[in-house]
Amino acid sequence: MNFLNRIVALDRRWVFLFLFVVVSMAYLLRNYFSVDITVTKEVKSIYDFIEKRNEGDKLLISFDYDPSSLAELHPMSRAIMLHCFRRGIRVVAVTLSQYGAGMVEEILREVAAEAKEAYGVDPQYGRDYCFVGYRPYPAMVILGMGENFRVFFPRDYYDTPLDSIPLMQGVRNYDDVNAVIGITSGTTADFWIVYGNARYDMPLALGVTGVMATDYYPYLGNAIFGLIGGWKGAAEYEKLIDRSADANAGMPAQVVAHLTIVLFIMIGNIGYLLSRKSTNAVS
Amino acid sequence: MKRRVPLIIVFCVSLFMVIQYFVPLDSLERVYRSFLDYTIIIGVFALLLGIWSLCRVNYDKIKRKSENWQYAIITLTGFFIMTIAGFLSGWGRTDNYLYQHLFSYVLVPIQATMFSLLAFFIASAAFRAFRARSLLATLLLISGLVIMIRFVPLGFLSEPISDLAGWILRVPNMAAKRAIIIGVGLGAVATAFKIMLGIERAYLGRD
Amino acid sequence: MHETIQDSATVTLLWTTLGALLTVATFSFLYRDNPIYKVAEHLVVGVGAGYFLVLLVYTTLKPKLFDALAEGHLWYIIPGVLGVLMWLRFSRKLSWISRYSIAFYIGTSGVSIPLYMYNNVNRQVSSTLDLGMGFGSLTEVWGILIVLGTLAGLVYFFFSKAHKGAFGGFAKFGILVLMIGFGASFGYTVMARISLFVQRIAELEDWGAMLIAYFFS
Amino acid sequence: MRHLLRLFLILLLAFVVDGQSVYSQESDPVTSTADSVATEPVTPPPASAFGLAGEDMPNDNGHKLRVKWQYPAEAVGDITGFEIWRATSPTGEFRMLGQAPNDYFEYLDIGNKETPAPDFMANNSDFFYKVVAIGKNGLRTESEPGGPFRTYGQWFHRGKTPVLVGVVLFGCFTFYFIRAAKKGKELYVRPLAGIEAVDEAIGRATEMGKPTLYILGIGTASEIATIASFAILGRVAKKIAEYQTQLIVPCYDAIVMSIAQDVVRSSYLQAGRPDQYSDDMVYFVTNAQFAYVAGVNGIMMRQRPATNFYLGYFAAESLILAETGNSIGAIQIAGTDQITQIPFFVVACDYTLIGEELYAASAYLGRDPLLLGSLKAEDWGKGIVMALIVVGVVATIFGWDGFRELIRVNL
Repeated sequence: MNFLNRIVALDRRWVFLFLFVVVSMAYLLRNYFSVDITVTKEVKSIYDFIEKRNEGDKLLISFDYDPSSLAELHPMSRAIMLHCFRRGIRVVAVTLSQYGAGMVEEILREVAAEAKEAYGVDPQYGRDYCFVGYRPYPAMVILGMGENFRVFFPRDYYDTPLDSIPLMQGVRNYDDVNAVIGITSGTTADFWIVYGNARYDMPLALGVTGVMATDYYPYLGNAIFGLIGGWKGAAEYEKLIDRSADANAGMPAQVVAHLTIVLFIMIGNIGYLLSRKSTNAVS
Repeated sequence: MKRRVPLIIVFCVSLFMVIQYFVPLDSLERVYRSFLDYTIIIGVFALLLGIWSLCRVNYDKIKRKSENWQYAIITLTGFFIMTIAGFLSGWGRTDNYLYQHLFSYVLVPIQATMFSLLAFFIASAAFRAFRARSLLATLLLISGLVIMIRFVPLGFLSEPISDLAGWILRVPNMAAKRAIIIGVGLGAVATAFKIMLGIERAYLGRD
Repeated sequence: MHETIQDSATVTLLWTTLGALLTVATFSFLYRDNPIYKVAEHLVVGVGAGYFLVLLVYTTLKPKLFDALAEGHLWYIIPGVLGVLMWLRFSRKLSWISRYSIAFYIGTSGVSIPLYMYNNVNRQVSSTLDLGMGFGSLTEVWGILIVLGTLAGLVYFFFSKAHKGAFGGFAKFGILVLMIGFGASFGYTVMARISLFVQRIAELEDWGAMLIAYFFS
Repeated sequence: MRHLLRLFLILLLAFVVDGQSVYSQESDPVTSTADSVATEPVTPPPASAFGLAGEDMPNDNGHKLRVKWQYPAEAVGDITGFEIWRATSPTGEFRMLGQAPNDYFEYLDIGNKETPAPDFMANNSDFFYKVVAIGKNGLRTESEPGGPFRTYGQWFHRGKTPVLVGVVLFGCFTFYFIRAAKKGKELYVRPLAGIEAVDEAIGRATEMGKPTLYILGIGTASEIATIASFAILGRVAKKIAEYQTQLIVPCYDAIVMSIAQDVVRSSYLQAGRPDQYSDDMVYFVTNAQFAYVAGVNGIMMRQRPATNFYLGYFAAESLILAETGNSIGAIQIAGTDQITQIPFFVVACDYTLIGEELYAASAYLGRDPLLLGSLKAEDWGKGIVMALIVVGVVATIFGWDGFRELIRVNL
């Protein structure tokens, strides 16, 4: 009875201490743990889509986030691009975020190098991937690209005319890429759905931050064929391509944290229900 | 003069803001953009009032030697060092050494850590409030638990739980959000109308 | 914003150590209010105010007011005057004039009328009519359920009708749906919040590695 | 090996293209592909585009034109695409705007609205276009200039009609019910727990001899939620003045602070205690988000308020504040229109005003008939929205998609 009451009214600092210790341990000892992540359908469908493509097929990836959301969205960007490069899928990169251009240029170069090291494929700029740069007014740009990429991007980020880039020859609009993947941290995700998919009906998948993900579930199966949400989604994708990286490094900590919170909630409820029962019995 | 003129200003500016949304004229768009600039500029001028308030409150604390007055010195010192450093590197430039480093090694870590305290508070709030006290609290508890437990590898249970979580996110969660969003929309429009018409005028004070 | 001076390893270590100590100081709030938290708190309040004062003067006042005036856009005198009027608040007698500036500022809230109507009403109603938005084979059923849940939620928010009878029952259904939604949003946010903490731990780990590298190599 | 060969070819190609653009006077190297250099042009130049037409795009101020043209179907295979050029007179200087692929026969010319931009397009003016067919053999054929095509500025964005209808209709409701309320029509409002608790919460602070903390959020003064919060602050401050207890209002924004000072001062005046007001009650903390949170946490830990109000616009700090407030045992009443933060307030606070209830709170507290009237208007708005949804769902089920178009906004 006394014990139960104590659990029900446990000082929250015990929760803090426990969480602090287990989560930081799980993170610091991340190399000694591996977490078996369940892959969700919405992530698997993106993987399957890329897996079923033929070598030389093309994807448009739009990196619509800026460095402030880099920590959350870079892992999934990396994983998807690595998968593309491994399978020989060409990547057309664009950013609709004002501060995104420098960041995208950097990650493209890094992932190309990583793919070379990991799979020995050596993706080349202009042949296997290219970056067309940034234009303001995302809604307009998404509409314009439905007509022709050249409306807003006559030249790529390095000022080469698109038609001089082998990869872009004959690529006019969404009809000439197999799918669009929008990795976004804001309203651009809505624009991709409303102005991209609704008007031009191209296959669309989204990668979004964890907080945003719930808002886009309703579009699964009609407007978008896949959805990756935050670290968890990225970790699932890393698992699918069998290459554990940043997202997986954080997963033990995530799992342990969720488990801790769930356990505390359960203990609290058991204590609450039992103590209520015993007070009922007394009265 | 004291009350009527401000109310007329509010009415005119509000009405303009409504009209410009529907009328695609360049001239209106230009005025609209400069109005937004104006508000930001007024905000910076007003910041001086804020700074004055900050300095006075802390100065008073020191002068009256009220409890914890020593810490007020830290606030004032931090503020003045940052401001002087910021304005020291020349008009329009913020590449002062101290300004940059205080930003990166004081402001960023403390703010980021403050933000990360949420990890703990979300746990303590869940522990305290997620109790099966009533039907409503139980629903809150169950839907929260299902979503969180998705993270935990549970073998053969993982898939049905993940499906259930997906359903909660797509169906009831969606309905709840829509209802609130639509209600907020109508409420905000009604309130903005009241402000425009001068019915809601608490912000002007009453004297 | 480029750094002009390259720090030596020692100086970098010192700055990083300062950041790490302040991180620990902020975490100490979880235990209880204490002197080192008070130091971090008071420091960040002052530094934050100074940082934004400088930033706002340079990124707003300079380009939007001074530069605009220098380029001959004389109508930018108006916001300058409105801004200066705010300062009349320092005077007891004239402070009422600052209400003109405040009135202008409040007036811009008029833009909410069309924007909220569009974003919150038109768009939401039109996407509610997309019944295909469910999942699995029961798509339409879930679509209808979403519609019912939305209607019930709206009923719950009615102000001028008592929650009695059938109306009250529907409102009750509405609040049940709202609660399930709140639980889901809460549960879903845990991941993002834990990531924030993990990032702080990663910073501290980097600092530890830096210390070891400095003293043992 | 194959990769190497490909790489070699690409390098060669790049070299040739590069060299070409240096030596030719072409304005755009796009047209001079490697093939055209490698093979001698033996075929005749491509056929010319004809029948240029231009139409003004609606819903703008006349900076857009849709250009259409025709092209002999049998010759489409000979060309790689088109270039579209624009000038202000048929003999004037033409400027290249963009390209279109060979099976596209229209181009949307979105001109710049501002004068110094090179692709500036004046509204209500005439323009002339030329379409250049680009042959696979590298030869180009210009069409006859087409025009004049005129851009027109519109006075109303027709795609936004549903929004206008909504605004006007809802405006009329608000107006009608406020007038009805003025005539003294009694209006029923259902009780809100969060509002009923306000008196009790302030009373508790008075009994305990502890202050009341009022947080206006981190929004600006033009945010609807902040303005609604000012009105509630006015009511709360008046009660506090009457009870003669202490009020603390730490602010995030300087304008919000200025207005809050006026509001609280006049509440004290109304309560007949103007002498007890001082500007120290409403003060500025800092305008860095989490620095502000740190400051407010400190205030809570040291001044130990018995009652906390969080009303206005909130972001991630909502839960930090509410949990700290809970740990000091304060009664907490929260309210925000930020949908992502409502769950946290619901979980961690004693009472939460959900979404629009925040806007309604000042009407409830003041029982001012004018303000209550607008609540009735909101209910009517909700009723109409619900009716629209029901009719719309029925229409969708029976396959009449036209109904959705009535609501949908085309930006």
